[in-house]
Amino acid sequence: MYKIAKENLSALFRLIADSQELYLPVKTAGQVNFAAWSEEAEVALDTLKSVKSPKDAFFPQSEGLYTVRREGKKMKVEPEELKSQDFVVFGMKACDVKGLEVLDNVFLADPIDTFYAARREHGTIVALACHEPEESCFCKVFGVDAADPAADVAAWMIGEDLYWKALTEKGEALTKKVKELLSDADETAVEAEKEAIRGIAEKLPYMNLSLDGWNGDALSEKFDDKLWEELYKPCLACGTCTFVCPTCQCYDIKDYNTGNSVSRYRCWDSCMYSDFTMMAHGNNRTSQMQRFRQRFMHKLVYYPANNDGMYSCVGCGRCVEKCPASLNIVKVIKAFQKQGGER
Amino acid sequence: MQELINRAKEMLDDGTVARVLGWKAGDLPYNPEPAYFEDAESLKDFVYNGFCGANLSKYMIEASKLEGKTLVFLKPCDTYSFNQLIKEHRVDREKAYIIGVGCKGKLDIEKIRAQGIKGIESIEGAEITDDADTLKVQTIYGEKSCAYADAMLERCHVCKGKEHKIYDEQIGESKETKDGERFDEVARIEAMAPAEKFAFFQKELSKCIRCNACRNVCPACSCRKCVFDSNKFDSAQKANVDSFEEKMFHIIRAFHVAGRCTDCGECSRVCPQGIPLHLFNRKFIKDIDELYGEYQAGDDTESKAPLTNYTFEDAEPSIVGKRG
Amino acid sequence: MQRIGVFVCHCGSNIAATVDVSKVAEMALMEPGVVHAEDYQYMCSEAGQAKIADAIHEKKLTGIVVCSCSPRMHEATFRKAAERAGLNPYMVEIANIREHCSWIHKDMEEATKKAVILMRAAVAKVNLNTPLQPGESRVTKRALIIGGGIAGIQTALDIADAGYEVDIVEKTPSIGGRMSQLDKTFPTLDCSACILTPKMVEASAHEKIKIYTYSEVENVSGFVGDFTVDIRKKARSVDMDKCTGCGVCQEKCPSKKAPSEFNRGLNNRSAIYTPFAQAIPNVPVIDREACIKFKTGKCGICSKVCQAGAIDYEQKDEIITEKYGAIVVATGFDTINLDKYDEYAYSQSKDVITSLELERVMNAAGPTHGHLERLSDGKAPKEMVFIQCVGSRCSDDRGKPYCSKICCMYTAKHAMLIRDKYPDVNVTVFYIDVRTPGKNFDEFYRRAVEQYGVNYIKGQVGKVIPQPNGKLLVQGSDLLDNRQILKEADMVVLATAIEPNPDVRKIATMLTASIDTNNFLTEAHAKLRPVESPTAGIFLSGVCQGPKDIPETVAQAGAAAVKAIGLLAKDKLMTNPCTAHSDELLCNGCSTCENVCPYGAITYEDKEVNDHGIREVRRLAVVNSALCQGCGACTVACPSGAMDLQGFSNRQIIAEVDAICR
Amino acid sequence: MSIENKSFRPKIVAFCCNWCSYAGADLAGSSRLSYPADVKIIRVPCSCRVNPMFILRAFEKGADGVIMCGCHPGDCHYSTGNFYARRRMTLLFSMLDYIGVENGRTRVEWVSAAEGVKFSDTMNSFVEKIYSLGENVRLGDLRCRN
Amino acid sequence: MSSNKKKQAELIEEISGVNPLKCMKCGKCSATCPSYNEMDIKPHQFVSYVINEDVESLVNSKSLWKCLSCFACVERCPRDVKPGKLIDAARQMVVRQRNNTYLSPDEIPELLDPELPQQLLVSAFRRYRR
Repeated sequence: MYKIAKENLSALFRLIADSQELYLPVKTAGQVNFAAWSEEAEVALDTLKSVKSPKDAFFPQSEGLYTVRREGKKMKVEPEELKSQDFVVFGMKACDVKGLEVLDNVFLADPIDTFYAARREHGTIVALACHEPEESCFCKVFGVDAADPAADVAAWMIGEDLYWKALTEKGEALTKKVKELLSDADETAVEAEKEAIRGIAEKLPYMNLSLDGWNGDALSEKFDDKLWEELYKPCLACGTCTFVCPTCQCYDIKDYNTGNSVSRYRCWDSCMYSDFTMMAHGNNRTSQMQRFRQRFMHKLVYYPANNDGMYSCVGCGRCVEKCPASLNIVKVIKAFQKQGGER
Repeated sequence: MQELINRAKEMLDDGTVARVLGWKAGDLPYNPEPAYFEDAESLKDFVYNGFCGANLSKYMIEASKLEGKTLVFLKPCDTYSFNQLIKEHRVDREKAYIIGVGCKGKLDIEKIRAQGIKGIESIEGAEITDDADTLKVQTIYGEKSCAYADAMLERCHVCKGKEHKIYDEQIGESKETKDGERFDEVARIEAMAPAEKFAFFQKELSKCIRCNACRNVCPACSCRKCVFDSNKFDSAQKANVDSFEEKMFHIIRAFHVAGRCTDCGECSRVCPQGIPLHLFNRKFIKDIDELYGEYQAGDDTESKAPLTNYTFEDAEPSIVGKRG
Repeated sequence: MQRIGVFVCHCGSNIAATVDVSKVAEMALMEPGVVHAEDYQYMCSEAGQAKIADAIHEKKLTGIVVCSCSPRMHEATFRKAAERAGLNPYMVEIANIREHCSWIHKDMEEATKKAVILMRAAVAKVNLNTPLQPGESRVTKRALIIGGGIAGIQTALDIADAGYEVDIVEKTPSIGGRMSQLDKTFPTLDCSACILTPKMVEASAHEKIKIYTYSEVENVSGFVGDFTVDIRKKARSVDMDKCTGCGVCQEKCPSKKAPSEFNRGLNNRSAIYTPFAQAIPNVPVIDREACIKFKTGKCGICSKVCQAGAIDYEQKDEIITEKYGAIVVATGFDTINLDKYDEYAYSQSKDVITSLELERVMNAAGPTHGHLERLSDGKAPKEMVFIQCVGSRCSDDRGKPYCSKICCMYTAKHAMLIRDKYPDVNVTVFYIDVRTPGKNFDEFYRRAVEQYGVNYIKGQVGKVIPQPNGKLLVQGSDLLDNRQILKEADMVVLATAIEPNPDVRKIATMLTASIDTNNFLTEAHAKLRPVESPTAGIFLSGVCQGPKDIPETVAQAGAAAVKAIGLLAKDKLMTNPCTAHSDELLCNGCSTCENVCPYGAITYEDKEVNDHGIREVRRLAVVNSALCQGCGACTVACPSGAMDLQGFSNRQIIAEVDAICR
Repeated sequence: MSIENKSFRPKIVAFCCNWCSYAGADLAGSSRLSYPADVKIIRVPCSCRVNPMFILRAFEKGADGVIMCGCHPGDCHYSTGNFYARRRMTLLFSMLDYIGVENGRTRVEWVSAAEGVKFSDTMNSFVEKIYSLGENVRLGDLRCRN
Repeated sequence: MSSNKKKQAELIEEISGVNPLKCMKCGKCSATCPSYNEMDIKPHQFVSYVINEDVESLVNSKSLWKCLSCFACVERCPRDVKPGKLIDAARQMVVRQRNNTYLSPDEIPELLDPELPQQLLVSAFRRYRR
């Protein structure tokens, strides 16, 4: 266990950024998102939730796959290179780290997504415990401990110091690199902080949400439920929930004609969009109700069915805060619960 | 609020309307959602308070397709949108029974959070009947307070007025909230040097995640299929690959609603990245006012929209450079 | 995928001297879809066209790009050549490498580079071209003329003489219009009735012309070549077939207090009346407002005295529905209301009259039987004052901003006629400008001054003050002598501004013909298409389009007739296939496109659609391709991109943009 | 690429209406009135056919300047097309100016079929302006640069 | 010097709100003017004087003080030129030039002679009734 004074953090960032890319929460035009560190960047480690989850450090919103260039009447294909440089993501929260586990199950299972795999391989994560979880948080429901993030390095911001604890080999390696800035520390302060965080979490309204009835076996029962017809109605079919979500993994593949070449790229897709999974024959989800249902069924039923009961929601609460119509997964879970109670 | 519920019950009971479109209390103090109520029983969840910012006119497009009349609660600014939708034949006036509800400014939870208030348990003072100028917020860390005006959405500070432009009846008082000028911010940007303007918008738009919330919440963006979702212009790019995409999207978004946008402010309210999207729309409104005469979309259902109208003496496009 | 052939023309040395044509052809082969490229001396020559035809056959081309001169020059040539070779003519695009390239650039390398880019843009466009078929619509060989004045009569006669059926709809009980109210006509001073009546008779006797008097157009639907019109035949209360026109009913009618419309209200007529002696048809009408029988149920004298038994109190309005291929609007004019000009004392003194009223006064069949006399006391006037530009050229809301055009000449005519017939009467004309452009017009005006001693004073009259002695004190100014004039006159004649018949607004709306701020119908092009409305199949005749005198009206009537005949002569209309069309699945039904269409080609219909399995009835824009001229205003107004233009589609233009920018 | 760089050759798209401006360009050609080859003309039926999307598209794909020409107001072949185009372009250009795109990169000019001289003068001055502004970096898609 | 003349003419246009170029020289103003014979510069000429930027002559003319401000010309002008307003504006100019020696509105009430017809008031009613 090490620690570093808050005032030395910029030296720490500079040192990391000297040898590799460093992503961390940066405030731009009033909003905090993960972005590459630079001297000018306004680092905002105090922010509990970045608007977008940091998943795009590993699964960017858009990424090139390959470019086709025309040479005379011939074509030349130039594949995009895989990530080969190490990088650090600093300040991810426990829920976001758990989100990566959800993505891993999808992208690292056969067939392996090489782009994602390369990023996972080269990325080192320094996770920061949540000092004060908020009322929209419900990570505990999914077994996430906001006080004790599981990453390459776990960190706690306590008073004027940042506590640092390497948990993996990658974490050790990074620790070694920045050792000169760290000093030894004992765990008492961290243990106290953990208790404090868990104490706060206990008081939050969503933390003890029940997931009774939501599992891989609930498929047809939940799918056919009439309640969806009610729940989806305020949904505006925007993609906010999916784009801020740390676990949504759907993407679309598109071509861009630059005039001289065609770039094939992939970009996040949203099951809320009307052309989601549009195929040559048309669309297999023609109504917003179906698309709305898809999102929650996927998170709470389909995904657990295929991943040993693991949900693909980590309770970060971003959708709770950002949905323009104030819909969210918690309301859906509660609505079914209530209905169940009435039955 | 009880008055609204009572009236809604009455109208459901006597069969005047088949459903009620209003807001349903959320599970947090600040997240009520737009909702349909089809029986008196369900109305127990009805709520109307400072957090009911959603413009229900947009939902009336779908409601107009349903059997029977819909009782809809519209705030003063929502009625402009409703008028505009009538003009564009997107809602059916006959299918709507409009109760104009009072408004004393709508609240933005982000603004409350920005004051360092977290762990919110309950909020007092947001009810429409409350006279207090201060919100009392109970948090897990104790009671906090926040001036109502400081928690208000930007749009309420430059409110167009608390007059309902269309309604069947009105319930509830309104309170004037305007304490700023609508076009001040636009004028401030106009006065910047080109490089400065560019930097400003570049910074704001770089946050855009193309979630389309601004578009989908907009009562003017009521296209069945947006050009950015269709192949008609070869413009269906979902990605934010390069900064150009956002500029294209936001300029065209604003252009397509130019002369139709009522300045209801929903786009800015819903943007997850807090981009001041209204600055695009208001720029067009300001230009239209200055070049073609004052025009408020949604003021009526008859007048010719500025972009489907002209005069021989209209300003030449070169005026853009001359105005400096 | 298209199979495109690119043909690069040398145009002798016009292109080849500055553009490396073989290089352009060579580069063309690199473009997607291009399977054939060649260059040739003169692509437009027979041999050149044969090369295109050969390539179409041999290489099975589906599209063609010709790099040559401007499409305005030879697009039609190459389209025809392609059509002869079995290719849809709209699969041809031209890259303009002469006017837009070789002729304006000197450097060969630069010009060649540009020519290649222009070729690429055309290829990119052709890749997205689709075969287009001109639509066909049938033409009903019958024309409708709205308005039975000289304009309408002349147009009807011209069309009928060409062998087509013509119907005239006239609102009043007789055809003849304003011209029938005139006494003499300038600049020849021949009697108006003497030249008009034969035309009226000819029209009524013409086997191809059917006249609906006392009738109005009620509704118009359809489009060019195929209009359907409802005509309301108002109840005349007299059987047209039985009436012999003997006139006894009018003589015996006890109600004689209705103001005569024909005599501008200067005297009265009976309740059953024909407007004037030469009326066509010579069948009276019962004015039900004035008729004692209709008001009280008693009387019925006319019925009793009618030998023919033609009176029919029970007659009802009748709606006639008829199909027409062309419609000519000839609704004419009226004088403006002078209520707002109290300085001229028009409503205060009977001796202040309008020029049109003077026409009736001067006319032998008029209220004074042609004697010039004061309407107040019947005395012969000694001093006459004419005031010009009353309500014309006026920028406030009292009058009209335009020049009424005819007043200068008819005032000269009146002055001259008065001085001729009553040499002891002094005539003074107050004018702002005297405008006499026209054959023999200025000579006519000079004759009034030089030969007849009419006193012209430059300066508008400020005020006309009725005096206790019955005279009228005219206060004017002589701007040239710089003095103010006070003149005692016996009569004052106001050259009142004319305005389009107020009914024209209603009619224009029915026809979707556009109208300007002064209620004149707008022509399709101010210079090049002056007798056509922008709405196809609608033609304009006479003053409804703008102020004009009789010869101009007759000329325009003839022109409108020719345009209508040109339309009626066709069995079918080939419509330009480059028209707008709406994608039903994308249309929002918002009416924005409808608001910018200058041709009224877009209408909205409730239609059932199948949107990916969702069946519902939606309000959708429908483009009538017979009316659409292909400007594309709607395509940009449409926010969803539902509206697109064939031949210039969004994706085609974008492909061109991309090709140029790459 | 900097402004000083002599090798900078701008890409300029000109939308010309078929009835007046395209004919004006033809007249410029037949009168041998030269203007830089950087200008490439796209023929449209009427200036009202020009969608703001086309103009942004041109910039996206690397155009350095876009000019639209139409019949003089009041002379439109379709009577009213250019009136609508005028309002649309005024608002669009104002917006581009507002977000910091140099105003000189966009222009509307009314050129009749008889104004070959005006056409070439217009193009010459527009191209000169684009040269002085240099490459369009604020509104292009970076992917189109290679 | 000439720019001064121009300024004066512009000032007249500004005060009166009249665009003299709209005049079509019909003379209805002169025809209608009750003080015509008293005037050296006739109402219809006011317009030309302003167009020709000869405000000085206008200011020095008799007409300036002969105009009754009856506004008959304003009422009847078909072109919205309103010579009466021009002459009124010229008078305003003179008044403004003399402002030092003129009374301020505050001083007037004490100086009012009850016997005196309240001419200014009456004319003000007439002048500003619209």
